[in-house]
Amino acid sequence: MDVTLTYYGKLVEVVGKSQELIDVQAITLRELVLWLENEYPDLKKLSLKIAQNNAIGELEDKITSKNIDIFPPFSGG
Amino acid sequence: MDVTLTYYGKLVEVVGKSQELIDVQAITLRELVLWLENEYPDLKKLSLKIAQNNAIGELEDKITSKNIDIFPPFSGG
Amino acid sequence: MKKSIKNIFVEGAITPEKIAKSIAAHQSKTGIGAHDIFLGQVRADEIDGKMVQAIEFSAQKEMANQICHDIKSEIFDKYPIYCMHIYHSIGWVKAGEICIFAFVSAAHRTTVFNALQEVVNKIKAKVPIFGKEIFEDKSHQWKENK
Amino acid sequence: MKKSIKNIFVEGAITPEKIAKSIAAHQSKTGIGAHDIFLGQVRADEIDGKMVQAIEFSAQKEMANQICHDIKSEIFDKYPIYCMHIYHSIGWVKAGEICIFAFVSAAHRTTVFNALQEVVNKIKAKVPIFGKEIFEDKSHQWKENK
Repeated sequence: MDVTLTYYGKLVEVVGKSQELIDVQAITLRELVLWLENEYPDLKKLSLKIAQNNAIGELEDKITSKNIDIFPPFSGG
Repeated sequence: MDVTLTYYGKLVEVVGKSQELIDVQAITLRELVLWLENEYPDLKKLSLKIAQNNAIGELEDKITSKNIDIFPPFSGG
Repeated sequence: MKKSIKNIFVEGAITPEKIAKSIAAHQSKTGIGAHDIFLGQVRADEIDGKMVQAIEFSAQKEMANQICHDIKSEIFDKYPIYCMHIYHSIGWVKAGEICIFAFVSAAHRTTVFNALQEVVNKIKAKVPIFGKEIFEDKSHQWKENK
Repeated sequence: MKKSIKNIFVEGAITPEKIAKSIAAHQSKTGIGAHDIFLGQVRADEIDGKMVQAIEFSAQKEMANQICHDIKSEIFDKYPIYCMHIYHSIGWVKAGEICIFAFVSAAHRTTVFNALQEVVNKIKAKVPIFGKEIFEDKSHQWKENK
């Protein structure tokens, strides 16, 4: 399945892009985080939040959406 | 000593006047309250606050000012 | 903090425009990160089948200003705030209009939340202001804070 | 309470005039006795000798609006409030300008004090908004809520 990853805030600078398309099999968010940390080692220092369908997911969740948001810590308000 | 009593809020209606001049000897606020409750029995139902020099007094305080404010419960805000 | 005793009283309702002006006046104070504003609005309460149409406020103004000045001093001593303002209506305020405006500004939100609550509770408890609730048929009753 | 998901975002700073209009819009709701308003203002913090000149906010807007909608539902379920509004800036907001406006109205003050604090804490913790602090020399760092 082709999944679009969208990076937000400082992650755009850390990763060097705001979006990318990856091809994943049925994996969990935990596996996605491991893939991200392998691909972009600087992400290990940040506490990432992963969302699909406009809701923050748990690491155990399977990826079900074709659009995944990768967030650094929030800083609104 | 001549002392001016000023009544506020609903007390003006209960007492039927907004000010009066009374002649008191060196008395405490407690004695003043007793005088008021004797003069205007309807005041007994209200929890009065007495102020002199722009500060709420204790019942033990002596009257030192020529102007005494008699308040019903506050209802600002 | 200013040492002079300010007049908290505004004749009639406090307008949204006055509140906007007060907010705008703080934009030059760039250490402020959080404002908390409390507004009291006259409720059209129904009491024994009659609706409150307005509240007529009276006060011992000199003492009220003095007590508000003292409350400000206490709050400035206790919390690291930049600014604080208190305004209260005197005279007639119709249902739906604003009769009290209390405003606290600081670097951080927890400071303003705690300080403003304390300010408003102290105003209700300590400031000699009296509200007369006027009904539509011109009868009235005297308000009491709970 | 409205069921549709509202857009919380305002391009640039939130103006005092917008706040005044929002306050004025509540004067017809005569069951309201208390409003509590929180405003966040951009601080000119000094970090390593450089002054913050502005914050540039970005967001996952669709999710931010959904989460704010959910926060509103939770607050309406928990507290007897009449109204609640949340606005947040997107894009550039200069130091001294307002970037968040949260507004809760109810019959009584304790309700609005408790509800507003919970709203603001939830916004800070749960809404995907990101602030980039821009210094006078155009360098930047990413803001983190504490």
